[in-house]
Amino acid sequence: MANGEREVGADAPAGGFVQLLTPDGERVDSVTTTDGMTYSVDFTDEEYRELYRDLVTVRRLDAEATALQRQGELGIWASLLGQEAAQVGSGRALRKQDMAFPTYREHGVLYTRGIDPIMPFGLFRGVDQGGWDPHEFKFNTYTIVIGSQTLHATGYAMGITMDGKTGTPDGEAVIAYFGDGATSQGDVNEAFVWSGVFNSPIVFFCQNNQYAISEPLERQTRIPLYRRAAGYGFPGIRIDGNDVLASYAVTRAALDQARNGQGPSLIEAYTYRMGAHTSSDDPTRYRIASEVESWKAKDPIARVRAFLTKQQVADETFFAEVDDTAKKLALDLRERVLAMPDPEPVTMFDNVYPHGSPEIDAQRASFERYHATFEGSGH
Amino acid sequence: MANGEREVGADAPAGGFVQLLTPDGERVDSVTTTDGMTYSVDFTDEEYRELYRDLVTVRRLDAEATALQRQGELGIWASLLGQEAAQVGSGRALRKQDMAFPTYREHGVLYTRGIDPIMPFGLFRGVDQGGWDPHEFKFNTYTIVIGSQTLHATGYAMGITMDGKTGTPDGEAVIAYFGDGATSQGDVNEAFVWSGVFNSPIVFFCQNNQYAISEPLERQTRIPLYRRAAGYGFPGIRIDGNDVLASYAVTRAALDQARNGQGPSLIEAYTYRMGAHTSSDDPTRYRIASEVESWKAKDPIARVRAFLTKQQVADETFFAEVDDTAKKLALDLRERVLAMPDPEPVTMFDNVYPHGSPEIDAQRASFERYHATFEGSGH
Amino acid sequence: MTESSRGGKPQSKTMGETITLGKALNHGLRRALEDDPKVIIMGEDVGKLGGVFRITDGLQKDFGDDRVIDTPLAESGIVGTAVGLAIRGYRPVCEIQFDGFVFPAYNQIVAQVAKMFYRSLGNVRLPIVIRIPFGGGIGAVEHHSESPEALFAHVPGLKVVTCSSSADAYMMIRQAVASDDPIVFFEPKRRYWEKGEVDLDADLGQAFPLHQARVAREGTDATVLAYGPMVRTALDAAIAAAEDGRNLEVIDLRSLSPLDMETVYRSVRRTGRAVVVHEAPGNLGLGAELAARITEECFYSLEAPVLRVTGYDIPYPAARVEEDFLPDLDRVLDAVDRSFGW
Amino acid sequence: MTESSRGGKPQSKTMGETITLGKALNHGLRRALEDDPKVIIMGEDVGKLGGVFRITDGLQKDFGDDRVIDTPLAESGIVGTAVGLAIRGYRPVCEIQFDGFVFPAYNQIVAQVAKMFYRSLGNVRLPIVIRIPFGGGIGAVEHHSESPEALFAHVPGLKVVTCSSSADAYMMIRQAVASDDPIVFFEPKRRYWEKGEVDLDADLGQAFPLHQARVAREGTDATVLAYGPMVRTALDAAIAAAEDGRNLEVIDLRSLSPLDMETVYRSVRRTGRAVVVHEAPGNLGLGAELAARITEECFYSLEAPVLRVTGYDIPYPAARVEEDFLPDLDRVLDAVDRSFGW
Ligand SMILES: Cc1ncc(C[n+]2csc(CCOP(=O)(O)OP(=O)(O)O)c2C)c(N)n1
Ligand SMILES: Cc1ncc(C[n+]2csc(CCOP(=O)(O)OP(=O)(O)O)c2C)c(N)n1
Ligand SMILES: [Mg+2]
Ligand SMILES: [Mg+2]
Repeated sequence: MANGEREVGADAPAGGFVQLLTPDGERVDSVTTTDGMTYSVDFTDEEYRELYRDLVTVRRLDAEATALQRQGELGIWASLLGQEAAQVGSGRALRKQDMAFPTYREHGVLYTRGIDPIMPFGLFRGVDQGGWDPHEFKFNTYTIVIGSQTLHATGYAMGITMDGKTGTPDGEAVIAYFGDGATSQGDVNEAFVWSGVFNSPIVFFCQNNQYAISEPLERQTRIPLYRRAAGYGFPGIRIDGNDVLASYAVTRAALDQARNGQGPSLIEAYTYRMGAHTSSDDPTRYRIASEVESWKAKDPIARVRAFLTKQQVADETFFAEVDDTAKKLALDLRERVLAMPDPEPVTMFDNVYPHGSPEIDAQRASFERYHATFEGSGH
Repeated sequence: MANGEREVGADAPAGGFVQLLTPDGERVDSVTTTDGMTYSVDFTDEEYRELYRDLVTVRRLDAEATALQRQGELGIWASLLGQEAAQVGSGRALRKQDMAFPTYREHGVLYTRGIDPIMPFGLFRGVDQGGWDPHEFKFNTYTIVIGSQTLHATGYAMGITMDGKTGTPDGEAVIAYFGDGATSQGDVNEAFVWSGVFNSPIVFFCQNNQYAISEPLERQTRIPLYRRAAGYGFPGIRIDGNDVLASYAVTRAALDQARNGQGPSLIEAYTYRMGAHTSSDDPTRYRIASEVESWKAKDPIARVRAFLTKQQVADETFFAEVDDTAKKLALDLRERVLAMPDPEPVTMFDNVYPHGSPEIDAQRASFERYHATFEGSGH
Repeated sequence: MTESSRGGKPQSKTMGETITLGKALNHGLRRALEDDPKVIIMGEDVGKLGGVFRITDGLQKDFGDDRVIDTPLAESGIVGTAVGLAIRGYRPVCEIQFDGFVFPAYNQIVAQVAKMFYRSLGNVRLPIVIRIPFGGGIGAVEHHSESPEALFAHVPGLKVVTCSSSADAYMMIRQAVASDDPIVFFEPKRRYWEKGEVDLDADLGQAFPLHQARVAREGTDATVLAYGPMVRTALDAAIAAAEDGRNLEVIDLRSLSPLDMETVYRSVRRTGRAVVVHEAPGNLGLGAELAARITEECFYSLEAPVLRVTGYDIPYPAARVEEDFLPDLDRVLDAVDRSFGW
Repeated sequence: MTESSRGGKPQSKTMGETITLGKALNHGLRRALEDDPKVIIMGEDVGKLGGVFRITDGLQKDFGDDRVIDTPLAESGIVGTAVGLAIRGYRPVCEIQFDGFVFPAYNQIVAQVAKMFYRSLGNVRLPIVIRIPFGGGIGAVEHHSESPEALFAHVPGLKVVTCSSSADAYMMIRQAVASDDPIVFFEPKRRYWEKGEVDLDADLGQAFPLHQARVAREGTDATVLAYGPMVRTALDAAIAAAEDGRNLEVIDLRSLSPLDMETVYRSVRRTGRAVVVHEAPGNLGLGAELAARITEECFYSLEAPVLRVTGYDIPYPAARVEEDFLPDLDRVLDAVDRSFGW
């Protein structure tokens, strides 16, 4: 899918993107692409307000995490700052029956799946590797090895087809999250091959935040990423990743196409990582302050607030209440994170194999015997 | 690069291909693609005759190999039958300074590089893993693990750029061979990423022979393979892979673009594997005889012969001489293959490390001691 | 079999049919497909072709191409999508065409298949079987004769098994498919054509435990430990040794991870001597681990160090010299001699 | 340093500077880039960022982005293109960002890097170094603390080394880059910040051989074998043991493939006891191979079996319990005690 003129929004990169809400908070009624897809949203006032609440909440929780990390309470944190619209928009576009496969940065999507936001903190605090039940919430574990989850998502989508759960409006679909850097991994490209060949009900959602740690986009591709899809025979489209409405509308449409049996598609959410790659990173080494500044003007939350204000959908009281509620959530989160107990060391022997193993049992036993010798000795 | 109407030759698949010589032996003067590239050849009569000789020779040698395998003289053979035009055309398009990275089937390209055709027989007979010096002939070892060599080729091409050997008409370029099945491997797609990002002087030459062992093309892609390139931002083009002129002209042009600094391109040579995948394979299990029949009508050699005859560039005497010379070469090859000595077992310890290893030395010594104990005992 | 039993309708099958190891796998996979609609087979050429070794012969025809899936040519994709299918509730059996072609999938196997259960605190099970024909002796070119089992057995979270007879092939593949553990299943490719008796009606519930070693031949003088293709070699060596008056016990390990060391210790404590045989290079091969554990556990029972008869620490060599690379009867006997001469 | 030497122009540097292990690697790479224009560095974030551990800090600035190359995010691509660059005549040094991320490159490493020299009958050399920061103890999340060295040491055609001090880091990385063998170079990441003396002017020709083990501390009562991050642990244990009157010899293996067994045997024949320490899971780890070889070679010298102190056979656990997973001084001493109690 070539992105045509109609898709060029304010501040669009060369080639354009789908934008339904400008950085100034102006609504674009609908966007029709050169290949005839029309995107728009039809939210009630209440729904607009809830989207705003989501955005503020996930940012606030993220800020709390960053603070906790600075205070030594987390080993590391991968902030979503700047990517709230891409995540909340696409996450809210998922229907209950849809399955998501995240990277390590999708705290915003996790939130929209109804998972207790404390869940990822086990991983980042170092007490476990991730605690929620992927089946219950239809949101798989975080995946750290770049690109791997796109193949898992594709396999899951193949399973949907095999289960006969496509071809109807209430069919199921899958969304696979990954970054701009991930597009270079063999696995991601194999996922494109597979889903094309099997016409699987999957949406590839690439958050192009312009960097893979220190490496700018030019190290991964010389043309816009959304165009990768054409080489595999399915549609690719670029959206303003800082526009929660575009993210919602285009993801919803792509998921619905998938569930209807029309196969895979690729969405490139053009956005920006406002913070460091993770708390271990020092972005001043590889990018200039003015670049960050220019993206501040495209903030994903400010534009929704401006829109709500202009449209008189919400007022200062509402905004204050949202901030306040988010803050309370964050403080509650903080307390609960601080209260997270360190795991009993012996639990490291749990969950190695579904059916267990005599070797692990023996090692667990010897571990316990060994530690018993220290009992009372101050160890 | 979208292939336009002008490229549609006789028997072209949907989407067309570049054809300069029809199956009936009619010359197409030149072909201009929708993006403005014009392809033609300007051969002397002598050059046409030599191309014909190449085609006949590599087919004859291949037939000898198949016979040798049937007689138990080779462990296995991967026949190029049907793919002579793709290989000879592209091989002859290489300039002396260009480097080639083959799979296990490029005996025709090997021949055009001036390598003694006996060379691959070491591998297939099981006496070594390939004997020529890749540096001397600018033709790397055969690669069996599907797709791996495309990254090697890309790295080599990066090295050409780093050496400053591009940007001039006498610069260097690389050609990487692979099959339709290989396009699904992560490595091949990573090679596309890399060469796009580094604008490397490389031509990806995909022989789409319609099958990866038993699997038809539809298991690897739902759109024509040449279109894969567009997703990475470089040109892709499909040629009639049974047309040695198209193969030559398009490869030559792509290599020259590469050496001039214009970066990578992908050529899909649309052809057919007339024989089994290898001598171990039984194609009757997965494809019907009529399909093979229909491809016989597109034979890459018959059309050249028809052309030479019609144009009175060659006569029966010439054809007979070519057959005769090829036959002699084949018989000479046969004799030399039969005379290939089995390696001394102890040589298996050679060439493990450039600097050797005390462990290997110790194992070699103990191997020799052990075998000495059998001396004279009939072992 | 008596005349009457041959004529009448067999009430209880005695030992069943004599079939090749490859055919036994084929039957086992067929049973697995029949027993559980969630079982699927995926890999390169597993459909119409039935796999290059015909292990899946006829299965796509009978179960459809939704259950026996010809995949694109990419091993990472095969295993990576199997992970997703398993999360979806399927039980994928992946075929890797040859040992040397498993490495593109290695990342998915060690970082995902092996770890998802742990990572998810037990929430996500991946009942995946990865079938790999392994080992040499078939006169093949590079990458077609390797023995990479140690590279999987070293990885926590994977279980690794291999079979050496038709009977085990039939039952073990069924057990592996029925297990919720991720299992790498190594098939001794050069024994695919060897025949043995199989009870095709055998009940999974009664089967010999998947992760237990089996005494393949009882003996008293030394213990030979082998698995997969080398079990036959070890048994042949035992027959030859018997002629010299040496009574070798042969243990077929069957499970390479976890190792059933109790069976091994019991034997070595009795014999006082152990020789491990495998095709893989010796350095860091299974023989190293077995030697280390046996020595630690049976230190005072050992009359000689555990000896290893293995492939050399070189790339798998050209076919014409592979017989010199592979452990054979003579090398096993030589090691037994050395053990006795210690 | 005397007042005068500090003031004057140093004629012959004594022991040189005291720098961290990470900085020593940085200096070593710098020297390698200076010494040979064919040396290049490639990997993720090695350029402006200087790598996530800053090992390549400043090198792109000084040598240009043709020699210090930020690559696309794909490890198979990094190693695969390095193969091609090596064929072209370059000497690539690949950085893998963390141990757990080497697996996408595993296929290129074991099937290509390890085998091209053999396959080509010695015609194609691949002087490639693959640098991998490895091991735990830094409080990281999954995949950032693994010790996969056995998975490379088992593969013929690769050489595998690791360093444990600033001095070795500086010389060994230079030696590795200068070698025509393909080398996997494991860097003990949790020791990156430990300081030691380095003679920056040391001559490569005079260096301690790359594949030789070093007696890190002489002793008489038992031999502790360690490498990489565990050498410090072993030395600490030796100090503690000395207080109890036990004199431990500590050997820093340095080369994991090939192993310098002569140095090991010499020590164990003297002490009669050996303990191997590594972070990797015990099953099929280096300890297994060392135990097997030592037992075979020093059978009658051993007072007790070779004991292993290793990571458990589980996926690397969550950071908050990693100290319980990793071998520490107490576990080493416990093993020494057990050896004496045998
Ligand atoms: C296979 C692999 N290689 C390297 C890494 C280290 N690493 C973690 S995140 C990252 C960059 C990812 O960039 P991108 O895909 O753009 O995602 P982003 O972090 O920007 O969201 C790298 C190289 C990894 N996790 N996995
Ligand atoms: C990584 C890997 N997987 C599997 C194989 C086994 N194999 C050898 S050739 C082949 C099919 C290759 O098909 P294609 O790329 O179309 O090339 P062709 O043989 O048709 O020329 C397969 C699956 C292999 N060599 N390498
Ligand atoms: Mg990014
Ligand atoms: Mg093919």
